[in-house]
Amino acid sequence: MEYIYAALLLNSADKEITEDAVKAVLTAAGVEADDARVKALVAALEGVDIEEAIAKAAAAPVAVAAAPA
Amino acid sequence: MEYIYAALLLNSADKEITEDAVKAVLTAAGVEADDARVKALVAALEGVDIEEAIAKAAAAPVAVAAAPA
Amino acid sequence: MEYIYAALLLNSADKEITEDAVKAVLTAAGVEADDARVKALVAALEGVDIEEAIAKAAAAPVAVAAAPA
Amino acid sequence: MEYIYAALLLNSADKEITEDAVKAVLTAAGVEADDARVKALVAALEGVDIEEAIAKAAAAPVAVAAAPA
Amino acid sequence: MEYIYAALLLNSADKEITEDAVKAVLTAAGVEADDARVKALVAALEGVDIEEAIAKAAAAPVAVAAAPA
Amino acid sequence: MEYIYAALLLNSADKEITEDAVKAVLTAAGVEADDARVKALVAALEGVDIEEAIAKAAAAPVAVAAAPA
Amino acid sequence: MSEVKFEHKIASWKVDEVNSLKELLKSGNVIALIDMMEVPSVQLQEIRDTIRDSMTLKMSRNTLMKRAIEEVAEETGNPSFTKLIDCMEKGAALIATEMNPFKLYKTLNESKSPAPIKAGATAPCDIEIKAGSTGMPPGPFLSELKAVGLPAAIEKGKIGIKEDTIVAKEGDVVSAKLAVVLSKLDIKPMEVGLNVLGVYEDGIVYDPEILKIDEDEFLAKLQSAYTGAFNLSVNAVIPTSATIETIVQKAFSNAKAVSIEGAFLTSETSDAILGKATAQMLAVAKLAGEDALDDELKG
Repeated sequence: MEYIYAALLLNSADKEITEDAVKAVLTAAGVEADDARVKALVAALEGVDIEEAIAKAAAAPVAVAAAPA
Repeated sequence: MEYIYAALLLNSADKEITEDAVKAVLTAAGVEADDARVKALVAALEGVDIEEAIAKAAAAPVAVAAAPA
Repeated sequence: MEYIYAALLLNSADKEITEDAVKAVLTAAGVEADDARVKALVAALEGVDIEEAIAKAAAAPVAVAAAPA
Repeated sequence: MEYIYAALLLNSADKEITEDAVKAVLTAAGVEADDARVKALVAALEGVDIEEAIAKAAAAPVAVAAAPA
Repeated sequence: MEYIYAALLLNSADKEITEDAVKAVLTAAGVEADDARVKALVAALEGVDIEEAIAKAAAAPVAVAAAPA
Repeated sequence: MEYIYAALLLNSADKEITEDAVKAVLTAAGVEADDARVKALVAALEGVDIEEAIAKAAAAPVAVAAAPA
Repeated sequence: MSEVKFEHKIASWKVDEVNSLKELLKSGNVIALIDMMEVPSVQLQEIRDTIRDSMTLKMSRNTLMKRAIEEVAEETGNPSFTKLIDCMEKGAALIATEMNPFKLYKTLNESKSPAPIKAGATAPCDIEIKAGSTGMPPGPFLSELKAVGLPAAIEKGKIGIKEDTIVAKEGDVVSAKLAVVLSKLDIKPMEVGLNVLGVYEDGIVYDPEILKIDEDEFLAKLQSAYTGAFNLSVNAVIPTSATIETIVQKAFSNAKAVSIEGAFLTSETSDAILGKATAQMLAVAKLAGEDALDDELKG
């Protein structure tokens, strides 16, 4: 999950999520950044609106298991 | 949330969550790390089972038994 | 609610909820502690399992009489 | 949770939530107050309308995905 | 409702719910106890598990806004 | 809850909720009345509209704004 | 092997072609080997229009492309570049771009379009025909449909299919008859476009399997990471602007619970406590039956 956390960290800090940025963060954390994985992460994020994804996750804090009687 | 993500990144990479480590990660992300907040983060996590804290729902899910009228 | 917060604070810090302890906390907060209320608080919480009360409230199933359309 | 209980205790008693006040309350409870944590909490609470936050939670209708009977 | 409260009081003091006991409580409250009603109450509650009834009722009322499925 | 029961008993019988009255009722029920708790109870109930609180509870246990599916 | 030499016997167009290919190969950091999949010209043009600004596509003969790759590898002192040749198959083309290999894969995948399936081809997935009218008037088409196993009949003056039917399962070879029927029904189960065989960047050749990104899975991971962070922040009381309110609410909620459980009256909880006692009284009253109640209570 380090790659995901790196992306969310940059997002939270309003920084652009580029391959270099992700790599820098991972390296600083002592993680051996896998180039392919970094590329995959950045590519995957292109089709995702992080704020939207977060909002959706935040809107469902109450997981209701409504059991029909 | 940058401080939290920094901690989670280190945790995910099996690195120790120290003030220096957190600061390094934040700085690499281009964040001006607030020393007090870094300190507070590390202090708050002392003795905390991170996996457990991540899993426990903060906004408690409400189990609803919906009985149709 | 100051009295309850004082009790929860002591409980969270693994301290015993005694009249002296509660009074000390309230006084430090600049509250004119009512002796009778302090006594009443300690007595009331004697039979209460605080952790359980908190957990119960967090997980409390809500019986909903949802009228179907 | 001691830190937040201390803050809400002060709030409930209509006292200002300052670092000194929080520290005093924690110390009176026999807690070794971490300066950084006190600072971080007080800073985070600045600008937060506590009554409003509480009211929001108390009145928050539980969004129920009513399962059709 | 005084009669029911009297019963609840006796129950919480672990006393037997007898006609004399109920009468004593009511009288202490300054209520002119109706013998027939006391009799009926005691008879009706014979064998009733008050703890169980109380436990079931403990679920706090919650305002729920059921969102359409 | 004994103290609350005693207060509601008196209320139901249209009697004034005084320290003496509460004490008398509790004693008659065989409950060891704690002076401080009685004092705190009476003080806390001053200014509380008991009828209103009761009415809220007696109404439908769950106020559901059921939106038709 | 000694260096490749062009002898005067080789046709000059081939030499030009190889040189042209070599230029392409050196023009981008990311090189992809593509299978053209016999994509029809109309679709090819659409695809070209889509990718025009971000990449350069060149079709050629496999043998010439192979030669070009080998020569570039040698000229740039980069032997790993020849690994791209291992991916070569069928009707290949080359793409040069600056695009991230994963994004390239996604872009080309998204530029594929539905196409009819030919006789003898393998069904890429289950092919299902939905029930309903075909819009066709009664005629020989009815027996054609039946011949491929469709429950067809005349409904309201038109040929209709009575129920959803799977006419071919994934992996089945499609018969000529079925291909014709599907074509007439305008069903296009195939996806044609540029198929990625392999992508080279920085000494690594990426297999198409690796380049597939499961978007749903990714989204789920993002959300899970956020939720976990939120939980940690609240549970460990590490305040952030996004969680401070929840932290306050949690503390209050705990206080309320303890207050009610201990029946300790506070201005915030007196209603709830009195309400709880009332509810308990009512519960017991129910069990006590008619005679013990007063009129007020019965109401």
